[in-house]
Amino acid sequence: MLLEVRQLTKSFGGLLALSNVSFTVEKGDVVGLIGPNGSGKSTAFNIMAGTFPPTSGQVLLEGKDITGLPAHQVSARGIARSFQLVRPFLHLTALQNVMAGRMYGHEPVASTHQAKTEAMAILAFIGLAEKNQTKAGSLTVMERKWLELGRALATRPKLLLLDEFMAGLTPTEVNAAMSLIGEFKEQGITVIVVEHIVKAVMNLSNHVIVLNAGTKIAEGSPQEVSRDPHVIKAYLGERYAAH
Amino acid sequence: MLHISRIDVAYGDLQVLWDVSLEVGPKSVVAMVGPNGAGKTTTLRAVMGLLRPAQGRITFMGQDITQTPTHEIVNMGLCLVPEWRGTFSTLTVLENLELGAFPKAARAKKTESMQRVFEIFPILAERQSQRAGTLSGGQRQMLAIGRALMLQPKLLILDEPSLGLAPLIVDDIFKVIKQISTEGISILVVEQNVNMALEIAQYAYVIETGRIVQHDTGAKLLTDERVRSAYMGI
Amino acid sequence: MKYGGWLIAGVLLAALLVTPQLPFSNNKILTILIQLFIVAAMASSWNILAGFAGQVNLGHAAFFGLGALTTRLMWLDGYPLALSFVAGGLVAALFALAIGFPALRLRGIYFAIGTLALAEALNETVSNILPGNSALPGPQLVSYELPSRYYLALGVVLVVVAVAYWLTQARLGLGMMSVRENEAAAQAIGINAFRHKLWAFIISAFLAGITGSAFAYFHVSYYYQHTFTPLWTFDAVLVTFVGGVGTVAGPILGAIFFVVIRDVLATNLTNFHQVIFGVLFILVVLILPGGFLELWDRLRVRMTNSK
Amino acid sequence: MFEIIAQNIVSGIMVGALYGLAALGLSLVFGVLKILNVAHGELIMLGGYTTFWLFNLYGLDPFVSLLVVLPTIFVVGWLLHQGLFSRVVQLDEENRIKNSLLIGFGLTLVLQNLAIQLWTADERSVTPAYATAALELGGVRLPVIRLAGLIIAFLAVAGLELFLNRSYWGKAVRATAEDWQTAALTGINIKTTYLLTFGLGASLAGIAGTLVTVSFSISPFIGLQWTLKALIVVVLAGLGSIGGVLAAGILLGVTESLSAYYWGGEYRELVGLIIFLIVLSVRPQGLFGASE
Repeated sequence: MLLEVRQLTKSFGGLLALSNVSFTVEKGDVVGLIGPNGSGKSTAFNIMAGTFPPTSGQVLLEGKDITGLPAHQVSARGIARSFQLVRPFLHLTALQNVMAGRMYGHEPVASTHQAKTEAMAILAFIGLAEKNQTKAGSLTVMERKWLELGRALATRPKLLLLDEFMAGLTPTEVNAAMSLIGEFKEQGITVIVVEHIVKAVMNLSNHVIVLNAGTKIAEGSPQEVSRDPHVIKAYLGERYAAH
Repeated sequence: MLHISRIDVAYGDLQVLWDVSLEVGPKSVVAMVGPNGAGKTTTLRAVMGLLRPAQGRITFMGQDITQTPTHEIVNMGLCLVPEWRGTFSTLTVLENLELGAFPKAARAKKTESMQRVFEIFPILAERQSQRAGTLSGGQRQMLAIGRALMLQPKLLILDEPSLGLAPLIVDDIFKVIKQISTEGISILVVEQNVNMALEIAQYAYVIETGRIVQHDTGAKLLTDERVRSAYMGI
Repeated sequence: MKYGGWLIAGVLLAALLVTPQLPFSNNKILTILIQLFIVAAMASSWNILAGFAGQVNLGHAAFFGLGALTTRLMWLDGYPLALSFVAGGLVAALFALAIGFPALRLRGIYFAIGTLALAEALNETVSNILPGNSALPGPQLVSYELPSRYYLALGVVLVVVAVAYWLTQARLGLGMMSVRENEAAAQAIGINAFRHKLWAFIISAFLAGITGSAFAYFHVSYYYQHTFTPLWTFDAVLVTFVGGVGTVAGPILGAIFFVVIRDVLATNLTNFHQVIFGVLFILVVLILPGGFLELWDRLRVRMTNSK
Repeated sequence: MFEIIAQNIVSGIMVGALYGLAALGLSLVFGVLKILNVAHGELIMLGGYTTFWLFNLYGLDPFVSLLVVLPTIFVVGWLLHQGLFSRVVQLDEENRIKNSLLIGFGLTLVLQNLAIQLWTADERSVTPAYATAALELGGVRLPVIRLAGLIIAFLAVAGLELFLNRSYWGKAVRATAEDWQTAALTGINIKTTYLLTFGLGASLAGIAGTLVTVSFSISPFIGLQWTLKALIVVVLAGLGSIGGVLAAGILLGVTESLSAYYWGGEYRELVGLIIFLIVLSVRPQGLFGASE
């Protein structure tokens, strides 16, 4: 078991965003975390990434308690994330972006030279090798997404959290993203995706967790979840149930 | 009525729209659909003069508005309810509506417009003296639409009216949109909720990564294989 | 940096090293150069916090003043110059460490205003407690000569530039720049944003402190308060933005522009030189928001495109 | 003993009201335009000189001179915005603040040195016949001029609040402050709103300048210290909080006055600052600012 989330609860000024949510993630899993807007998936995501602590509950990574650790320590323990609205370092080159990930994060290297070599390899993997000297601010939206992914990979994560990574992509680009995420499995990286596009999540994940109004309403294989009457009612709506 | 012809838009070095054209005729409901980040909001910002296209032309009622300041576009009767709702949370509901009638022409008909808004949204009449920031999401959306109606617009643009609202409220909002359209106001609605948008639209455009990739009547797109699998499939 | 750049830097350094020995060199030239070094070092040290780590500190004069005050008092009290000099930097750095904890919790504009107010309170307090001026006593006055001041100021500017250059190559500098670009994203890849900002603050303060020390060693007589006046901050800010913020060469270029223009204007238009300088400055901000280096980049792009 | 403390508190209130007034315009401009005008103190200086010259050349009573100062400095503000600051308001927030700061620095240099050239570097003040008149209240002296200053400060705040809450343009200003894009989409001419706001902010600085001239003295160099006081007050009150500005100013004035009494005048600035830092670290949004 790589990650265990125990009874997470989070309230913002009296408003309960997440209530008693528990789940586990096995090594090598691709887990889909879905739910309608405001269902608490972003809150759960941010707690796992260390953006803010939960009101109560625990997050354990490989059995060790990481609840409430600040984001940079969470990263050092081996959890990397992407942002829903991409946040590359705009005034730094693509190479510097990835090098920053390689020199910090989990298992960082101290040598600038080594970081540069490894960062180039990662840039090649995400198809940006030729743009290594381009400032991130001059890249297209798509390229920025890949760069942010590359920067996250450079931190050598055990667990990668992808926040609506597919949002804004055309169906073709979604396919490209899915095959890339497929490759992570071979590299031993476990992935949790928070997504709006249900179809992509169902194809990609081997395990799906559905949140609604801050609570977990279903969990299981994509097939199980998509047949679950609670899910159909809360998330997909009655009218889709027949399809 | 509204003609967007072949506009390109960039944020600094970053081009986000290519060759986008779109048309809204009088007394019609038109939808623009597409995934998050495809350029829907950017198109609307360009229409409203909040962004200047690098190429192309936008006309409204036959007049070129490509370089016109936002408030003048609004005064011409072209009004946008933005995806960020567009209410002033530190002002009361009444103040929000009053400000909605800021342009001189609208100010003259203020009382009459406000009565109409209260008829459509009785809840706003009840909450008049409350600060907009204390309203629920759905009420704020109603206030934003109400505020726009205070201007007595000829064309109303709605950016993601269903975003973040409970399904029941979404139904209400779409009913109101239909009602407004029957009163002779043209509507351009931008939605991620593709199904609902296509159901009320006579004509619709599909935008992906900054380009219009498909356009047809709402009914046809609703049954289109590609649209169904990309946006409605499970 | 390309070989051409190193070559130019090397030649320039050699020229600066021999300047005091050249036959045509006189006190005026040395004085202007010392002023240039001090302005360049101040700007470059400010740039480390603002340009690299993204925190606009409007109280930089406080560190300059603390360095100058410490060095001056110790030196005149009979401590060796070297010790007084290092102490100047350390006191400034310690002050940064102490105020860094509350001040760096403030973000953006709040940090700018907070540091401005902090420095101003120090300025007022110094002027209240030490209202007089500090003149060199007899023995030091008799042995006063410019070349040693010149070499100390040159040494300081070299140290500051070397540190800035090192940061552009080092992990610490990359971390700082990541924090400047986006704090949340930097945290997400394991960078402790607060610690990086604090380091930038301490380094920047230490370097401003030793610049103040060089000033204290250079001047025969000045009011204690003078080194704490906000003009030191403003000059550093102006110079850095004019040259190009966040770069190694920018503050140096800006300092040359600043000192030359100020000197030329001051000799030719004595009365209105500050007015014209202000206007020039505003024009640079409006026309060249990225400073000279951006202009250079733009020109270079245009030249390569026209080839 | 009690009377001395009471006297100190009363003096602190009167000086603090002036701090508040000095900060009012800065807070308005920052709240609406999101730019920081560090040349605000220079506008105070210009207001002060207007009063000074009207008094010296035409014998115009300083308080009557407000009728001239107000429109004059409004026009100065209008021009400064039109010529300089309007060029930065379209930038994103970070660059807007940075560039407005830099322009403000340049402007400070220009205005300060112009004033030196035009009016010499001497300290000036205005002393009308009633300059030393004072009321006595239970052993506490209330100088007429400072009392009038206090009243004017309150009137200015009340007038501004009235304008912002009752008039159409006032509401437009509030709407623009909250979200300029939505304001534009409501049909409000943002450019006019900005110009109006900047002009108003400048006029308020002008009023403060008149009061500084009669209560203290002016010279071309006073700008920065008043900008700083105003900044401290604005941050204490919470950026953009109009209502809290006067209260924060008075708080600062009273604190300074009392600390000068207890620890000696040398440390009054330091005590004010320590309070400032404590408030900021406990409530970064300021005393009266809304939490995020």
